Amino acid sequence: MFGYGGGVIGRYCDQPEMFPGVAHFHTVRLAQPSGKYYTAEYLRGIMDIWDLRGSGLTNMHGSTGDIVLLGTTTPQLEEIFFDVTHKMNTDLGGSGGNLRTPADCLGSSRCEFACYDTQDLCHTLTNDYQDELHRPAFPYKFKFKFDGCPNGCVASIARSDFSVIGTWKDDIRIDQDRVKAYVAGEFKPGGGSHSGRDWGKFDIVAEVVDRCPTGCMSYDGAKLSIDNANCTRCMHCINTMPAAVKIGAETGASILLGAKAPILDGAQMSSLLVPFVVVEQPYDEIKEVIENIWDWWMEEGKNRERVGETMKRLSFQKLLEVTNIKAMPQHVKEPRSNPYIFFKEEEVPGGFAHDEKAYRQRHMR
Amino acid sequence: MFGYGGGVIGRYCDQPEMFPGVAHFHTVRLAQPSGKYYTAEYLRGIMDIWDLRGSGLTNMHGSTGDIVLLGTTTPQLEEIFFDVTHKMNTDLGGSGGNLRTPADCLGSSRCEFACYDTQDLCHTLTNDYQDELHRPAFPYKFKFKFDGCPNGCVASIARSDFSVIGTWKDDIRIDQDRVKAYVAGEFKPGGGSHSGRDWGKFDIVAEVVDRCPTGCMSYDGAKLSIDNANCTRCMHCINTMPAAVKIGAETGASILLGAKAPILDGAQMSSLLVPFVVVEQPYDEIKEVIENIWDWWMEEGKNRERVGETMKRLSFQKLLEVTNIKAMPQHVKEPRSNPYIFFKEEEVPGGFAHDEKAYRQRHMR
Amino acid sequence: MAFISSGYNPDKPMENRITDIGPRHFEEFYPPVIKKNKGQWDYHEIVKPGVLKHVGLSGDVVYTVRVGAARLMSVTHIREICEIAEKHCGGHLRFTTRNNVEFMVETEAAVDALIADLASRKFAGGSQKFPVGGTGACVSNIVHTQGYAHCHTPATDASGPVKAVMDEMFTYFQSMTLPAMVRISLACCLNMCGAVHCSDIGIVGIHRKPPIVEHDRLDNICEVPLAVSACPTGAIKPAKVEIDGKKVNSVAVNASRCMYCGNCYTMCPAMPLASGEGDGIVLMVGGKVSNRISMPKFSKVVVAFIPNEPPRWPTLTKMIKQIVEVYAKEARKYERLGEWAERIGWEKFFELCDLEFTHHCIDDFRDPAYYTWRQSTQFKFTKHIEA
Amino acid sequence: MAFISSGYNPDKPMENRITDIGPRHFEEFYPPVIKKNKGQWDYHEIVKPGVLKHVGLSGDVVYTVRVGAARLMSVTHIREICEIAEKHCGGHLRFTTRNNVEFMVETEAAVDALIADLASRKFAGGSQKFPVGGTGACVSNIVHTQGYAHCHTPATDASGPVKAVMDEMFTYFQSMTLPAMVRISLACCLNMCGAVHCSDIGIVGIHRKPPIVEHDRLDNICEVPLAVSACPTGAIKPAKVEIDGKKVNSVAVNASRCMYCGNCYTMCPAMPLASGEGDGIVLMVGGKVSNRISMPKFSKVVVAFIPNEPPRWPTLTKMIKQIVEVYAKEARKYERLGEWAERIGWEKFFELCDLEFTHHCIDDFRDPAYYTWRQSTQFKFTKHIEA
Ligand code: SRM
Ligand code: SRM
Ligand code: SRM
Ligand code: SRM
Ligand code: SF4
Ligand code: SF4
Ligand code: SF4
Ligand code: SF4
Ligand code: SF4
Ligand code: SF4
Ligand code: SF4
Ligand code: SF4
Repeated sequence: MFGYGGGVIGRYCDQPEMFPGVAHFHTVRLAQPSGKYYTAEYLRGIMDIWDLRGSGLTNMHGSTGDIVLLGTTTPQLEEIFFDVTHKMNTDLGGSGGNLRTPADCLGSSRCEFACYDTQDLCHTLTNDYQDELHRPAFPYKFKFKFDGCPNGCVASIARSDFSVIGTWKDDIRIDQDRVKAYVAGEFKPGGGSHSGRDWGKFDIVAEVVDRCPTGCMSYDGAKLSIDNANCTRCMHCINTMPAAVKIGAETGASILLGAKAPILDGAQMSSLLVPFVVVEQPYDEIKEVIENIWDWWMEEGKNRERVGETMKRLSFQKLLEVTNIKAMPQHVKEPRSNPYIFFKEEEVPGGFAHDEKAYRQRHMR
Repeated sequence: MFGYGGGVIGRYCDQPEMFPGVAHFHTVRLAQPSGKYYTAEYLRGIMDIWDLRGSGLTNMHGSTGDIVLLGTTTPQLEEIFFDVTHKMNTDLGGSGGNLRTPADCLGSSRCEFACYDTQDLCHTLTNDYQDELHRPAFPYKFKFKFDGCPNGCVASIARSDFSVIGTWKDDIRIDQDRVKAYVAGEFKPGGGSHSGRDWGKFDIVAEVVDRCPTGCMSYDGAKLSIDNANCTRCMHCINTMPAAVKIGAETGASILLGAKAPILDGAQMSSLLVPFVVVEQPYDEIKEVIENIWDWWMEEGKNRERVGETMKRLSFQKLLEVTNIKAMPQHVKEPRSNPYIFFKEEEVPGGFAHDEKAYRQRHMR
Repeated sequence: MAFISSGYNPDKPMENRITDIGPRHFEEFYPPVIKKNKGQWDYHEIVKPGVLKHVGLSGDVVYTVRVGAARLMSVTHIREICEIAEKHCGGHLRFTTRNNVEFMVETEAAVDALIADLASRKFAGGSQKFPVGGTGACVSNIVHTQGYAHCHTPATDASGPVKAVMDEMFTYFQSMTLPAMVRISLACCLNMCGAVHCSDIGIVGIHRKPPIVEHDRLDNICEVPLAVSACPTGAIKPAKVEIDGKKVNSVAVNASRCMYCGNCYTMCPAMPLASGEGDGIVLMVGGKVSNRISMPKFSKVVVAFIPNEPPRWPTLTKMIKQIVEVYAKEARKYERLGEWAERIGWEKFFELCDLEFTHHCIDDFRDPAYYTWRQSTQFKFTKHIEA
Repeated sequence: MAFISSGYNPDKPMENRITDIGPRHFEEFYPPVIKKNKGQWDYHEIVKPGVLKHVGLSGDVVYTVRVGAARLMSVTHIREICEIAEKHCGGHLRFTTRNNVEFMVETEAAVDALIADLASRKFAGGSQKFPVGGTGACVSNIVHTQGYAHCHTPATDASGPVKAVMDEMFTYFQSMTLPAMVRISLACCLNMCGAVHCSDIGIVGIHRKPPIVEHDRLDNICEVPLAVSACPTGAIKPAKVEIDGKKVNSVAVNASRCMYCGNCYTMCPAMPLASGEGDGIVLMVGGKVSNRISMPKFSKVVVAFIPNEPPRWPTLTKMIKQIVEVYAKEARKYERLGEWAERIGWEKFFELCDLEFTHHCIDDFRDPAYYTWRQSTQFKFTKHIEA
């Protein structure tokens, strides 16, 4: 698209002689609205354009999140763009070495677990970074995804270079009356997620307390207690008793970096970079992290190197430096098990220089 | 030593002018007897030689297991060897690119957990491989260590290229009367390994059943049961109630390969190669594994490359091939998580060749 | 497809141009009950398979009816979805992150009417157009990629195997009787467009032959250094080749170092590696992305190769069915497939699921491979160990 | 040391030569009760710290008294050990795999007599020569290497820090009040002669300066290609250097790629890297080799650098004491240090032990480093996270 560098993927048929109608058969990606809510009116508008100007086949939605319109010819491209922007007030999505169309779970719009407004953050960043989205200036693709809580319904930890996942820092809120109601069978565990099979009567100890991965819960027969300092917010107790056990009130998000598919060096999931950030308009704190990362990656990243590969190549330490984040044990599952530690010259007294003479006085040749 | 290539480590003082007496100050390694039992008479004999011909300082024992005699001069070396062989009927240990002096735990000589006679296997292999021990022909050092059971009292999994660790394949033997005696406090848990601190009364469920890593134990208040098909022989229940819970009767060993210290590519522990082998004189089955590995490693190993590094470089698959062992899930903690699978040409129909014409008929350029 | 000018003037491309407006604001599309209760939801229930009920602190209730979707949809199909939304939901609807369609209504009566309507809509062949399901401990929609339909590197098809597998899984889509959710995904090549590498069951297309090198045109359409550097294993070297007596620049592939990843083909179309006999599927299991109980996990290779068997992919579907059924029987409540396999040990997983363990399942990719081998004497005896 | 001919004739080295006889057969050294009951032991008890009782199926009993040993022993000291063995144990004794000495007797009375004798033997300074202990849930002997005494690459001493640490740990050697055994090991350089990389507490000497390159003699005493290929990070390149107007072959070290491993020095003595200010200790914790409950584990770096502070190494001993005491208080019965740290999470470990977490603790060595980072939202809030 004129002035854009992404949003359309050139497709050329392998058998143009046999199928001249689809000799070129490009894919058009449209930015989907955050949360993927639609009105029929809007969708019909898009369909009308596609019926007129494309194959009539869509991919609703692509794995990144776009509305993907499959197959049109070169002359139609600008026409489609004109229609889409003028009639539908909608823009193209990303492709190529740029920011890809961000995507989110539906978050607080319909989910009691959401720790921040995924849709607002997704929409705001999408709009603030339109330039990065449309005009490839990155070493390779870069994806944002926004999960409202650690359940990860948009799989951001596996599918986005920059994954924002809701969490909280205060205590899990427990409604003890409703706990009793669960025990009494008035509420179904998991909201009924396991109905239709006889798993026996709900057993709060076996199903919740004993399954807590940190062992920080206890139930004395009447009251459910949580040692919040040892909770890792895995969501299990909350998922299992959503009416009684609720996320904390001081909510925000964790930021993780670097997920990617297997090509070239093997798949990565995102790694924890910022354990906790408050998520509020105008999202400056989050944007600062993003922009520090981009500056670094645009400077140091090789061609076709995802940021996850850059951080693997240049070290997590380097990433911390460029984002001004202090190293903390939360960054690792475990400390290094090799003693091959690099020191900076300024960390070593006297720097890297040796006093060779003194050395050879102590140790003759 | 004349005709030998190991057993003495040349040491030359860093300050010969200041300490002319120790300008050369070599280390002599003597092969320790398996299990490190001694008579005073024998030890005195060694001490007399060392008093006469060396520094009088020893390292009892070196980390590999040798009797290490620290510091003597070049002319004494052959004299020491002559004395040691003639008077003490003892040989040197290993050093350099050869088999290093094998070492073992005391095994069945004084331990009820031993699944095979570590000392007999250690002694037999040491003697059968004297040539490999004294005359360096390997790319680098090679160590044997023999643990009688998974407790690993000689740390073979961390300290030996070839680690033989006792295990069994039938059921754990339980003496229910003695179980009751433990519960009643007549036997102390761990044989009294935790005395001197108040850990409370022995709780068989909390201390044994719930700590079983596979969850394969149960206790109904009177009887202790084990679902042996799901036991991984971790030794915990046996260690905790040694009088009542005993290793199986069909004993043998697992063979693991490749442990090494961090230089160069990071530390490795040995990896499981043979899950179960019967350990009986003349140990032909074990020797076959050893010799297949040596043949391969001497052929393919680079200079100063431990066998653990060779298998890392050339793949576990290759190791299985040269040892004629079939791949089995026991070889891995988990299957690979990348889909970068190599196929042999003969595994692919038509081999690696393409029918280029047919391809280009389906896919035009 | 027809060409009618939109008003765009190719001679003055900047005229009236609108750019950088992004997607529409999400609030424009919210159903009123969503808009009102956003951020104020109290809890949810799954009334029955495919029907969620979210209760607001306000006391408001929204029912969501989830409908399976094929993802590759025609304009006609989407118009029908719009029609349903208009008829039952004030014109509102949404798509889920796994490409299902959700219709939201506010009363139980409306749920019933909606479901009756959905049930009445069938494809010509008689199958359901809008099957309700995909909630709770189920097999939800298979996330997949484009396959033969619209990508250039596939080693397997997408829609074909997805349909075959989903037909086999359909009862699990419409019920919630599994120990936990089972997420199935498909990627038609190692690029893995989607979270296939972290799915309970991942179906991934793989090639098994090193690329063809089209010497006669390689130098014209690719840059040799780019092709060389594309290869993660260093299998590609520059080479001079004689064609019709003329020396041309090209590349040579060391077949024994090639792992058929296709990255060279991405960079250089003169190095295709698709092949009828070579291509097929690798089956990976045990991944997850949620942080519930255990940390997210990668999927593991349990069957290194399954041939492409269109149209019904019988071997693939049989294996998946086998795994899901054994899992359903053996795992604990809330336990994901990978959590179960780890708890019982992978050797037991292979035994119980009656899958052959081959040398291909052992990792040999770079240094981390070592950490997947077993540095312990802890293992279970299974039939894999000969007596 | 004196030179008296053994009978060896340097002119005829093969005369009377005995070779390849190996060590003496172990049975020659067994105490009778061991020989008789070998393979027939029923169970054991730890009567009190340092005293084991093994009961045979035959009803026979052997008591073992374990005595701490310094490992570097003089001939005189060993002769005293022999004397004790002769006096109490029919001349038998053994050494353990952690270099303790074991005396075996057959009656409780003999145990008492032996212990009384051992207790009576003191060093001139008044400290115990033969302290009894090292069994059960204790700190046993520190396995260590040679250090300044007799190796050429050490970055720290062995005997010095071992003595300082062991003095601090001595009550734990003589009691069994820890949650489980705590194995402490020391290696004076990264060669790690011993299972230091899998110890509950590993004390490892490290350098922190890239090697000196002695250009004036390098080419004479080393082979340049060997020195170059010795480096695991590729930090060494061949280089021509001018010395007194003459070009000589030597090497150049890229300081920013050097991780001070010393492998170049092993291959080439003209590249020493020891340094008074640079050298010191890295503290690693949480490793184990036993397969009990959990699989064997590597130790992890928790303090990247502690200066060498002879003669008492106060910072090192203080940190170790701190870790052991917190562990003793917090861990469950039977739980090894590493198992405890993993259960509570390493972030809690650092908080409870009041250790600073520095960027040095994060892995950056090759591909596997990635797997030690945290791919999850599961973590605990500690003081490391600013409010
Ligand atoms: C259309 C889509 C598959 C689908 O059916 O949904 C897709 C299709 C292609 N992907 Fe993808 N990827 C699509 C989502 C993904 C995802 C999932 C995601 O974004 O959440 C991933 C995994 C996450 C990630 O980014 O790592 C993904 C990882 C890749 C990769 C591997 C990148 C890597 O770093 O490992 C490639 C290879 C490449 O870039 O050369 C790739 C390349 C491609 C190409 C461009 C390959 C090609 O040139 O043929 C495909 C273009 C086909 C076309 O006609 O549009 N695609 N690709 C998805 C985009 C639709 C959308 O915009 O919504
Ligand atoms: C003496 C001893 C330390 C001790 O105080 O006990 C020792 C001393 C040396 N070791 Fe070691 N190693 C000793 C047991 C070990 C062990 C432990 C074991 O065998 O159980 C290991 C770890 C296990 C392993 O083999 O990986 C060990 C791993 C190393 C390494 C690293 C090898 C690697 O592959 O990572 C080196 C470096 C090398 O070979 O260049 C090394 C090199 C050395 C050298 C040869 C370095 C040198 O040239 O200065 C040392 C000779 C000193 C001398 O004067 O004898 N030593 N070395 C141990 C041998 C005594 C004996 O025979 O009983
Ligand atoms: C609608 C959707 C979000 C959206 O923005 O579209 C969604 C919605 C809900 N998810 Fe989800 N999840 C959705 C995709 C996901 C995904 C992503 C995926 O599958 O690609 C995951 C991660 C899967 C994984 O780990 O591999 C996901 C992992 C969860 C979990 C964690 C379950 C677990 O056992 O690990 C929960 C908690 C639960 O089920 O109790 C959850 C819970 C929920 C709840 C109960 C949240 C709530 O209170 O409303 C919602 C209804 C669940 C249901 O359908 O049973 N949701 N959920 C997505 C529906 C997809 C579909 O059509 O099937
Ligand atoms: C004597 C010795 C073997 C030898 O051939 O010399 C030995 C002897 C016994 N070990 Fe050991 N172990 C000996 C070194 C080891 C080592 C190796 C090491 O420390 O370098 C280990 C592995 C340590 C590790 O995992 O890092 C070791 C891990 C065990 C275990 C597993 C404990 C655990 O909690 O992980 C047991 C079982 C137990 O303690 O109940 C055990 C049990 C035993 C028993 C109870 C076996 C028995 O029934 O006789 C013996 C007495 C234990 C005691 O002292 O409390 N032995 N034991 C070694 C004494 C070393 C010393 O002087 O301190
Ligand atoms: S990720 Fe969390 S907040 Fe978002 S939809 Fe899923 S459960 Fe709700
Ligand atoms: S959220 Fe998870 S870790 Fe926290 S209390 Fe609940 S189950 Fe335990
Ligand atoms: S390894 Fe096993 S058999 Fe050997 S001494 Fe230790 S506990 Fe006994
Ligand atoms: S040996 Fe270990 S795995 Fe087996 S039953 Fe005993 S505690 Fe459980
Ligand atoms: S997985 Fe491969 S073949 Fe399938 S859409 Fe993605 S890039 Fe194309
Ligand atoms: S397919 Fe992959 S491994 Fe094979 S040559 Fe191409 S880039 Fe290299
Ligand atoms: S650890 Fe290093 S310095 Fe210490 S003995 Fe071994 S090689 Fe020598
Ligand atoms: S010390 Fe190690 S990393 Fe540094 S130059 Fe020498 S070999 Fe290379």
